[in-house]
Amino acid sequence: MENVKLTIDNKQVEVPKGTTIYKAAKQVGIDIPVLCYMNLEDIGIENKPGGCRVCSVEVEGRKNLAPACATEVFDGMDVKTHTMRVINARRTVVEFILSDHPKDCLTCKKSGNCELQDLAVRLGIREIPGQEYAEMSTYKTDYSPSIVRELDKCIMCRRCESMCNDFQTVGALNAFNRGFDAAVAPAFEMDLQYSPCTYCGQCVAVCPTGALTEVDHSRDLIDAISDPNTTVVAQTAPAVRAALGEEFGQEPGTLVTGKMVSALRRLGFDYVFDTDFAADLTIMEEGTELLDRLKRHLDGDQDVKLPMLTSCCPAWVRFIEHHFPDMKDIPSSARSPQQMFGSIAKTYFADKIETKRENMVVVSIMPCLAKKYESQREEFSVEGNPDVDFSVSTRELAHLIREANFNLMDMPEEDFDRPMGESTGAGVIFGTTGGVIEAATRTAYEMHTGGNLDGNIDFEQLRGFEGIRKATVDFNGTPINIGIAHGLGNARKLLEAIRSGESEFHAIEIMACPGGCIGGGGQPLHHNDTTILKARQKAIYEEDKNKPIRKSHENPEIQTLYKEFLGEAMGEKAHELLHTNYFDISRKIEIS
Amino acid sequence: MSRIKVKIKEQDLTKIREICQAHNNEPGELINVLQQTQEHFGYLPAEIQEAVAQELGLPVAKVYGVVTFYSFFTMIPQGRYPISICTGTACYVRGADNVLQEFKRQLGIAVGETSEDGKFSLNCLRCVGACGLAPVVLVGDKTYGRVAPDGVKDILAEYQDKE
Amino acid sequence: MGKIKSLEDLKKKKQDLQKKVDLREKADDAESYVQIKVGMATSGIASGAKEIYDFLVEALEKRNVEAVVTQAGDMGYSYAEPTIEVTKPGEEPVVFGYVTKDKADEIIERYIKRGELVDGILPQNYRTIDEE
Amino acid sequence: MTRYKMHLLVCGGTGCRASAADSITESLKESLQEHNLQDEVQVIMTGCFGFCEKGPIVKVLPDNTFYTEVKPDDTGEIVEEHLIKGRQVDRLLYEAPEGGKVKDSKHMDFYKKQIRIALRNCGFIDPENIDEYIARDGYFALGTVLSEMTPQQVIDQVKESGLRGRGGGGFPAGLKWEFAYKNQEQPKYVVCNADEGDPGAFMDRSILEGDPHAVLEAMAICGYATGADKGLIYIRAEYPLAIKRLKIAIEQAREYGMLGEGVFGTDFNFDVQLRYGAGAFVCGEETALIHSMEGERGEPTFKPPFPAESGYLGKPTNVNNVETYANVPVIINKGAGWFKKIGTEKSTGTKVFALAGKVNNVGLIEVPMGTTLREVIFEIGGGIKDGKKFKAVQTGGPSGGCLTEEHLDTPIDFDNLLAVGSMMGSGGMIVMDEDDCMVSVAKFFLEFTVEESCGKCAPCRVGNKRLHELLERITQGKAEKKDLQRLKNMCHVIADTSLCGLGQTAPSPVLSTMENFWNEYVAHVEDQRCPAGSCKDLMRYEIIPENCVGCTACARKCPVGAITGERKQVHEIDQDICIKCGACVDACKFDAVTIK
Repeated sequence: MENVKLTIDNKQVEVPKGTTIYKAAKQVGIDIPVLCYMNLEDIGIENKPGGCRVCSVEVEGRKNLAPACATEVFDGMDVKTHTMRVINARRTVVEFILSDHPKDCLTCKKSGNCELQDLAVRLGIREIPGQEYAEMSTYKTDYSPSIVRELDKCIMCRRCESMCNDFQTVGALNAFNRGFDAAVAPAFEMDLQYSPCTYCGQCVAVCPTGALTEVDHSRDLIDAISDPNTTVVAQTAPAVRAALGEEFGQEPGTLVTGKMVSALRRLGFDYVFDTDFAADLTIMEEGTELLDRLKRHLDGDQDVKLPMLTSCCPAWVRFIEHHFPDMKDIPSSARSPQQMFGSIAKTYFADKIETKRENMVVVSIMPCLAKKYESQREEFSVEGNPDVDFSVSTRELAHLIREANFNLMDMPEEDFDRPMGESTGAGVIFGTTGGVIEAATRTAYEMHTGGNLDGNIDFEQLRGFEGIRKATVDFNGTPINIGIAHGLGNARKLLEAIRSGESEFHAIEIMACPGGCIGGGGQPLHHNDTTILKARQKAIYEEDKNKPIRKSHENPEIQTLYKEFLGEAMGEKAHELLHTNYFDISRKIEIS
Repeated sequence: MSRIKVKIKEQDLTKIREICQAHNNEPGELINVLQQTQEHFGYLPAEIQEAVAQELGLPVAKVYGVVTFYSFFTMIPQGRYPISICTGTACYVRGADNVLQEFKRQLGIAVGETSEDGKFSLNCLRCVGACGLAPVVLVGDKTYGRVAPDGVKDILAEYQDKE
Repeated sequence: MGKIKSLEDLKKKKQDLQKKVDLREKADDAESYVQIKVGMATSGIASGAKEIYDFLVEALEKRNVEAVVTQAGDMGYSYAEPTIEVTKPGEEPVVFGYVTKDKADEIIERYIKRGELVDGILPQNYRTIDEE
Repeated sequence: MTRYKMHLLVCGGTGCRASAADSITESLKESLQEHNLQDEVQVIMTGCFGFCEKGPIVKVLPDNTFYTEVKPDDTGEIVEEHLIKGRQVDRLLYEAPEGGKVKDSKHMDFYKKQIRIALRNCGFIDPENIDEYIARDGYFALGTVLSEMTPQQVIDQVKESGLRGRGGGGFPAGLKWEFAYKNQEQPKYVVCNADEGDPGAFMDRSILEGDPHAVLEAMAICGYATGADKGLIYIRAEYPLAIKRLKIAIEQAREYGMLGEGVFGTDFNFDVQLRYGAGAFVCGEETALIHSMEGERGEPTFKPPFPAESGYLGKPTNVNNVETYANVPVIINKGAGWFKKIGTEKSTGTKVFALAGKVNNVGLIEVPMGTTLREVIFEIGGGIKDGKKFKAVQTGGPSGGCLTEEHLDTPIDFDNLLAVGSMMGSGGMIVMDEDDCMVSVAKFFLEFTVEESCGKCAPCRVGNKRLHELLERITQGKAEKKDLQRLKNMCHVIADTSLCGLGQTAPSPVLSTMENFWNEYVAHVEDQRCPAGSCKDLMRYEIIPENCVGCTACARKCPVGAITGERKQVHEIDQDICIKCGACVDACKFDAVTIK
């Protein structure tokens, strides 16, 4: 690669040709502020509309200012990043943006975590000239089960549009109108719930302002815990423990499982359980289903649907229901771990503690926003009482812990309650792309071959960060082709291959978010740094390694559950409590 | 869980399919498709956009994004006698704004709106290339040149009795 | 209509088509052509100016003389009608009276083509039609 | 072939068609039929003559008689008087501003100073007939290029000619072609930008309506030179006539083998398709235009990459506008040397302007680069309407600036206009007189920019909105002196930071009027006074009690009921209700209403 020499703020820099000013400046420690720019390098998404102009810099010989995020360097370039002309321009432009932005920072959900607010602070903006007669955009706020849209706060950075269209290929959000009235919304500015949105929450994960935020359940949580007549049960998803520490100043990838448990207990949860337990249960059901389908397939049954697709990710499920309804019978019928947990908690566990389901509140702590929606799906409730009452995100939990004045890192290490706190390494890796299928492989392999994997439990070929991965696992002479996709755009490619009959996979794992749940829409914001996701992934595998038991079917509490309550995997009771159907929810054009 | 249903008349859907097929259902032809669709229907209501999106395999949000970007497209049915006032510079310096205000006043509608009886709609357009006749007003295909505010009444009167 | 296969083809085609716009091109640059004005007021028409006009257009073309033939109103020589005014490029206009087809033929052949003087030139008592 | 003795050219430009050129053509034909002249006199509807002020226009050839403001009813008289009796219809002749009827177009000031290259066939040939184009040396340049020149030679010829893009920035066309030529990737595209959106410019439309083959020929030449086999014309859907004529021209060119497979019998293939713009000014910007052609929102993207590197569908694309292309065949036919002699050293050739506003002769003109504003406005344009005083001329449309008396002798070319704070733009030229308030003019252009901003970048999306709001405040007398400083700063920042040319040049009308008419701004903010007397909010209509006789005429005329008063009593105007329409002034017979 050819190199280019240039000067930035009188510092000599040598970078490869094609590098932008922004990246070159970063190399020599010059921090040029950006707003709309977003580079999620590890998933190949670069949002570079050159829209906010906050990164404007002066380039010798150029008439106007250059956007550092989009301008490539050239040999002999002389860049000045913080001259008065630049400072004035930046400040004026941010004043422009703020002049069309609500000033409700005090109560805005993004307050303290808002890139626009940070920028206003950094640029020392103290007043907005002309605000008293400046017309402002006004839109109604849209509440969906997972996501709140406050379009007044949209600054047209287009990050959400990139995620929704380029990464997820969902196409729920698009820029509409033009000029001053332009913003990003679903078609006809309809509510998100009527759009093809999957609630993956990736738009929320990247929104620099409060325009897209999660539905906040922390008030419901406080109410539930405050009610003495209610038994409040927590389940925590695996990806939460790998990211929560970041909210308390820890390096990405710091595992805080034990501290999180004690914090939850001190917040007043009656029982602190682990979704990993339900993940193990999922493997029992899904693994059995996979083996069943495989066996029938190998026996020559033409009707059997292969590949089997995983079904733990609610955004992914909603995606297939919306966009590939003709294929809704190929995902596993197994419910997601969150819902399996809820359904077992309000039956098996409720019996154990002799409580009625009405007096129980099951709260899930999730890295995910789609989980909020999933818990509200009608089929996951009994006579109006949901199996999971509501779901709070990693971010909401962090808020609550801070609010309670706990310093997470000072908390003691504690273990989950039993029985539903017992889990295996297989349950833990559900939190990352490739993890579900690896967990399933560990169990299915042993069930199918009757052998023991012993130390050969790490299926490295299933791990990684590429969007689509393929591997073949030898099931004692039977090669099993496995596909893995994270990101719904990647999932779409695999689905289209299945539809056209080109797919040779037996099983496919799909997760909607980059890196899987560790990159979920409810996680601490990564602020464009995808190395954070990789660090979380590493932590997940570390937790797996540290677990004494690493195969779901060896979880003693799971074994007890089947023995005492469920009977057979895929049996009648299991079917009723742990499986589900999928629906065609695609838009339908009807003749009137 | 139910599907979002979009209702459309059969012949309308057939027409949209015809237009899309004439463009090989190519997503890149969206603007040309919308042009022809609007030419046929007079405007582009939501259900029409939904159908176009389906036929071209595009997210409807994207179709809406395109429809709302270009001023040529409208989601509001136009009046039977669409009135367009040229607000190009030549017409502006020769008093187009006063003419526009007078139309607004007489019709009681704002730019982009259609009168309650569906008779007139009011729009601005930029330069019809008849600067010699400035200010220019179009009613349907008919051009009125050198229009003064007090001529507005007469123009409207021409259509008042027509159906 | 066949396709044009080469630049030669196009040139040939242009020659055939030239006449279509000839009249306009010449009008645009009339000074460099022979200009003939035919007096076509009522009296002129009555005395056969129209036929002379038609004859001139055809005869000039037949003889490959590049000329612009236009109609004019009363030229002020009603006694000598039909009259025509001939202006050769760079020369003073000359008016002929009592023009018949034979006379017209002679004017083209002798005055216009060969530059000889021809009988029938009216005395110079006129103003050019442009300056009335 | 019928040999017509006379030709009647009827202007079929949009302006003239808007005022009944079609029915004039029809009734001319009928009249000819009546007198059995249909084989002697040919009626041709041509493209725009340019003299739109006095349309519809009928020109009689070969004697060049120029009839103006012709009505369908006049046609009988033209046929009977002029064609049969040889007598010009005096009342339809153009009357020069200084008096006197002008009998033929060659003696009109309007045409005297013009040199027509891009408009060479407009108003001369029937645009719907390829034969007429060929008769005017049409497709000779293409034939020459294909049989005698290499692509590099073509590019060199265009470079040598000094031809610069006529759409706005004035980028050298030959250089652009060379970039596309040097890019090895295939396929390549040749795009014609016919998305003329400048309010008050209609030259591209006139060329397409009057001489569509010139553009097709030039695009094919460009295709040969750059190595492209596909051409796309991006044209406003609001230009139905131009679209119709282009479609006819494309069909005819295909029939003659001037487009399609094996052009001119060579192995060069080139075909042209139409793409429709749907009303977005920003699509005149080439990257936005390309996105629009791809079926997307017409938002510009950052350059580089330039279209020559990655354009339509990511492929090398050359984009020029209509007028630029229209010059190309002439350059090839007559040579770069001939072309270079016209115009100035750095701006060669001619430029078409749409002259409009408060000038006597509104119309489309083509003059050599270097012609002064004075020549254009006072000689060709015939001076200011109604004998008023010249105040300013706005060039370059919403991207340009307002120039004053002192710039009148500036020779018009790309660089000179930039140097005095305006620009060539696509060639709109709007003349203003003493009644025009320059703050309001700036506000008018800003209103346009705000409406046409795509909304992608913040300075244009929000900044221009704020500029417009502040200008509005100034014209309402609600701004303070210190706001002017802020106005200026906003302008500079918007120009400095906007993503594309639309935003970067949007403040030009404000900056240039502030520069040239600073006192007018000051009068608005310091004295709450509009020197031109055009800002309504700074006006007050009042009744002079001494003059008022209480006739109630004004109260009856007032459209909003702002005037009250008993019969025979002095009336009063309620300032809160008054909309300043001036109806009371017209109604009062006693000069009792005054404007303050």
